[in-house]
Amino acid sequence: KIFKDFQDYLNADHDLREEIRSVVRDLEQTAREIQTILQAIHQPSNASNATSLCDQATTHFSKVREHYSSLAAKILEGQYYRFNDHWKFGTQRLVYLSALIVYLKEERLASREETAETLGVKTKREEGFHIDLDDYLMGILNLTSELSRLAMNAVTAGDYSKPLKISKFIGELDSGFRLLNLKNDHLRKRFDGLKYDVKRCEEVVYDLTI
Amino acid sequence: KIFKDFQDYLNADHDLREEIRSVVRDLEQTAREIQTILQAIHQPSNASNATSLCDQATTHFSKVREHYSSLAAKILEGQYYRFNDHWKFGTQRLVYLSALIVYLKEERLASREETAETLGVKTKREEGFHIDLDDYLMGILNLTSELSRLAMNAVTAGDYSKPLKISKFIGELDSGFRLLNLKNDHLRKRFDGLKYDVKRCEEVVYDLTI
Amino acid sequence: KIFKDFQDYLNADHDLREEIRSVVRDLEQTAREIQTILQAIHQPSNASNATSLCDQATTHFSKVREHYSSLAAKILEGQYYRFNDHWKFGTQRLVYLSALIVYLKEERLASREETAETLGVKTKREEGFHIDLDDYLMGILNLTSELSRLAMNAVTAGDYSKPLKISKFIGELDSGFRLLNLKNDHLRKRFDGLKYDVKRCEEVVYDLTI
Amino acid sequence: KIFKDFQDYLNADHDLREEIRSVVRDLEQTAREIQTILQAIHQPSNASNATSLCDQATTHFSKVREHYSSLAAKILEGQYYRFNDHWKFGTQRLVYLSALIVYLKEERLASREETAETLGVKTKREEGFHIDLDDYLMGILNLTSELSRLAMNAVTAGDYSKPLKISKFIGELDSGFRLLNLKNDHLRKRFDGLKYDVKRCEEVVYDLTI
Amino acid sequence: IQAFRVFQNELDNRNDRNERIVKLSRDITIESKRIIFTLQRCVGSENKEDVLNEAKVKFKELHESKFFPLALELEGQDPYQYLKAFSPGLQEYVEAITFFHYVSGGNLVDIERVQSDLTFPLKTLQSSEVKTPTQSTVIDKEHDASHPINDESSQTKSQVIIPIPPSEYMLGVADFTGELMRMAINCVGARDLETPSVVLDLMRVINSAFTNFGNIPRELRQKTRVLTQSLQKVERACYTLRV
Amino acid sequence: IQAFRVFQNELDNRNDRNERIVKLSRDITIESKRIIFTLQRCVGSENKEDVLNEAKVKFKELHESKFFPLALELEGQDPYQYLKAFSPGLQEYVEAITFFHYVSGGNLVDIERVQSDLTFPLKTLQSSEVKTPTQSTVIDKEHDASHPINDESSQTKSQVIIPIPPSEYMLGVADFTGELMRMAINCVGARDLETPSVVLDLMRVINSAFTNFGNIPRELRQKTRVLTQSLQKVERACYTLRV
Repeated sequence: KIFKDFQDYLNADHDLREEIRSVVRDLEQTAREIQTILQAIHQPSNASNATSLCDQATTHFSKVREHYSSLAAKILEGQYYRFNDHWKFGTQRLVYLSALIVYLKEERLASREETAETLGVKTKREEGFHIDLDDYLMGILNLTSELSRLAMNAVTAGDYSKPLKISKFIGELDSGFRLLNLKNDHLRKRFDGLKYDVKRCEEVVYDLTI
Repeated sequence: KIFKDFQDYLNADHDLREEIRSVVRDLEQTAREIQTILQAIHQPSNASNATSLCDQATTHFSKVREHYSSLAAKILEGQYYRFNDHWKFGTQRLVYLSALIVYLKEERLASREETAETLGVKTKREEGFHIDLDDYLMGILNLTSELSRLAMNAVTAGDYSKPLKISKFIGELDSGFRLLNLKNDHLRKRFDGLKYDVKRCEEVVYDLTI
Repeated sequence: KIFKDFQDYLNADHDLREEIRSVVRDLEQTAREIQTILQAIHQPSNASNATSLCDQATTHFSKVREHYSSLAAKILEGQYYRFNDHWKFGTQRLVYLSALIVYLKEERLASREETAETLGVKTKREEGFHIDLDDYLMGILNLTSELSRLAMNAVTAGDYSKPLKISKFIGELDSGFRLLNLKNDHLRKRFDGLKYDVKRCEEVVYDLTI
Repeated sequence: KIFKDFQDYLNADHDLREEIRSVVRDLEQTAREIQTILQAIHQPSNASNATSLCDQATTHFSKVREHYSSLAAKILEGQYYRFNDHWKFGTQRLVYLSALIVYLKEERLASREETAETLGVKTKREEGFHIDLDDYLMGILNLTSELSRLAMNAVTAGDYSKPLKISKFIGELDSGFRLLNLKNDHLRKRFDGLKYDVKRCEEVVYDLTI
Repeated sequence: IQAFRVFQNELDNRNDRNERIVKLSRDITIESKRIIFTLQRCVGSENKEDVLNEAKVKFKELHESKFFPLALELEGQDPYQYLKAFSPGLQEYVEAITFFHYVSGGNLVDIERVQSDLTFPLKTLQSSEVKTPTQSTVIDKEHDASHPINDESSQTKSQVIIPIPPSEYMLGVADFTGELMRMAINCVGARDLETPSVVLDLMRVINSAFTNFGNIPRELRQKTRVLTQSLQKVERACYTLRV
Repeated sequence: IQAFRVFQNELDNRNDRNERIVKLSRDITIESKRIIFTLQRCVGSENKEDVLNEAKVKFKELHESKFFPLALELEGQDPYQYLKAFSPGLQEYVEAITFFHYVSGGNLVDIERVQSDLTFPLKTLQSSEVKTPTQSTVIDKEHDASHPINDESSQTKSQVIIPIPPSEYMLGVADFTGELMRMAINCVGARDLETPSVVLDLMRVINSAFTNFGNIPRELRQKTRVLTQSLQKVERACYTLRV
């Protein structure tokens, strides 16, 4: 019977979403733990041992990769965008965190390819469970506001060179984003916040110059 | 008769709520009195005698305990959440005030257990009239915004060490809250305000460094 | 001190409103009892003994007068409109009920004066606790929709003369209300409902003719 | 001074609107009185003397013409549409009333020209204070719903020929309005109500045929 | 920070339980709606008995497969903490069960009777196949004894219940009158001249009781308004039958 | 029907009076805003005395040309029936007059003082040129004597007043703190280092009183929130001056 089939479909869909939600919750929990570790970079006392914090955080990414792999196993080909609202937010946060580690260690922007690798997913849609480009960009924008905060706190901790580097880095990212033709969506809104981060860094640099 | 019984139920419910409302009004009045006393910590002239203000405020908590005990006497077991909208707000405020006193005196976070004791209620639901966890957390979030305000006013009053301690304390609380998996509710909204408090404190510390 | 005086004022206001609310609750309870009695007029079996229902209902009006007199005792001269939101609704309902009794017994509109007398209040503001004109008119509009319902139920009960009389009566009230220059307020909105009552009665009369 | 001039302009505008409002109020009062007279046509007892009711109503139109003439005197050329919200509603009602009289006496549609003459205003914008075409059409639409009501009440009064004539008349009006290309505005909405009037009349005619 | 790990655990437990209860409530709503639909069909049909028996079986399954697990979730909790989560299902169920009793017997069922259906002896069912994640933790825990409508159960440790707050019951009854209205209107279509006026009598009694309630909560006041409208629709139906 | 002609007359009278009062209230609001604007200018200027005198003259004119007619409109009425109509003007006036007293003298003016400004002896002004449509009907009518804040006027028949409900006064005071805030911020711009901290002290007193009020009506609670925000803005201003 038609309605019976449809009911089965609804039930299966519902069960699958429950499973996804459960994995995503673990994923977000791991993300929160990584973030808690990395938050310590703002503490003046930890200014010097950023590297050790990064290493500590990096170890948690094996769990992240496990979560993504069990998530990927649940999603049939061509159904990524049917469910991606569930993990969108968590992915953005993990992009931001892994990019933060890359910046802290090497003072450069993490590419989409290496970020995907750190997270244990593909870069491109055709290859399977991947990072959506929007989510990658959103994660990078979250990085900039974290760094502009770090610029200020670095001064408090007596480190006067970091703000200059950060200001330069954020300035470059700003130029990059300006090239994009963003529609009037979340990304656009979040990008408007970037201008504020740029300004904040410049003010810190200005204060240091005086 | 069915409807007669129900009318009796409605009347009893109404009368009980009136009684609860009356006790809660007294409770909130006492809370306001405590708050009025503690507001004086922002005054430059009182910067030094915070301890004496705390002692003064502490004496009012015996009244608080009386109010809670008469409230607890009215609530049957297993009906706390039937009525807790009435005292939710007052409890959040009292958590905040008692935690403020603890911070001012000992520069640490008041635990849920000792807060419950100060208010004269239980810590856990199974034990009887207790502090709902949400209300405890909400009260702590109110504390952080009060402290971030105090950090600023301390500078105005010429005290340059307090902001640094407060900034560290709020930073730690921020890490704690980041661990929680908050749903899209009041607590989540209020938690978003915490980021602002953190930033505000860091700016004060930054301004002091420059 | 300024603020102390104001707090006294607030407390007195609050206490007075509590007292008013309590009397109004009794008033509305009596109104509901009267209404319950009069609802029986729609029952086919009671079609004949409307008069006895009216007599029964009338006896409750002594309680109404008591409530109004204790309410009047609480309101200082010139403060009727400070509090009248509390009893507005109850008064409208009692106007409707007493006017319904007058119609059922004598098939005419109860005047404002006699309604005031039945309720035990004054007719005009200058004389003390009175019926606000808006409330009187609102009560009359409630009467028309009750009567248009009665017209229909009378037919069901086999009484074919009542609908004709009711239709004529409501038609006259409609003419009366059309004379009023109503602002865009509650009364205006309710008056728009009158047109519907008129139509409904006319349809019943029409159905009877066919 | 610029601002002084602007203030003068605002004040003059305000005063003029007050004057207009006052005249319009009198106009609407007269309209209400005419309507009260004509409402009597629905009463079975008056079915025969519609003509005498019309004559009675007609005498009030001299007052209407006076109001319009004093209104016209206040409106400078080219400012009709700046203020016409004030009298729009009253004019629609007076169009409806004068068209109702014409129908009752001669069973035909009152033309825009004769309606304008009855109201004492011009037909065309170029000639001065006139009837806006929208208001004329709106008035006619009000006429149709009044007539559909009359069709039903005529049956009640034992007049079986009137419903047939009215049904034919409304049918013709409906055809006429269908020719118009109405935008999605008030007129369009009101026109949707016309379909209902047509249906109602047809039902009455159907009941009579049986 | 350590304290926050405890908080996290507590919040997660609460949210999980809430989610499970919402899901059960949703299932109960759907199944109750189905039963109501079945019952509406039986009005004026010859095989009324069959339909009633079918409904009875469905109710039994609903009790065992949904309400019993729900009772276990609520066991040892403050039911009012999760009331918002299971209230929709409970109200729909009350609507269905009162309608069932009306169609089969003919009068309004009281809350005690409804409550007794939602009270489960633990010993018997425990050995059945019903399983829920929390079941094992529940046995021998004393039930919240002080719930006002269930005073007599205070000594027994061997049962779990879905406590029905009287307001929830009344809200369900209000919805039930909507079904009465639909039934009466259907009867008019079927040219059944008697049922509408019988239904009208019961609706008048209920409406009169509802409009007479004092100290009434807002939700119930809104439903009273709907009830009065339903009543007038049935009055109109009776009128139409007469004309 | 005859009764409805009486009703019509009553409704029209009430509406007309309400319209007239709304218009007076609007005029009072505009003029009060102007005075406040003038007073803000005088902060830190040399010709403070001139500005204060200018304000004084404007207040006097406002009393005579707007408040006196308003008092006549309210004479013999229940003032609360028209409170919504004149409340905006009255609150703005209280804001202006408290600000004026603060700027000239230095403290918060009490309600009795404000009330006395809005009490008009009839004999004196009656012969002046002020005219309103209802004036003739008013003379010798006894004023509503039982208004709580004006008990002592109960014997006199020779005055009319705008009764100030205490809540209206307090709402005006709340708005006044907004002006204090603006004043303090302006001082920072002008590098005036002292005024902000003086203002801050008064604002702390008022804020502390407001947050301590119990049984507070909603409108006032909202303004209290705004007041606390204003206070924090001034605190930030003081902080900025310090850093």
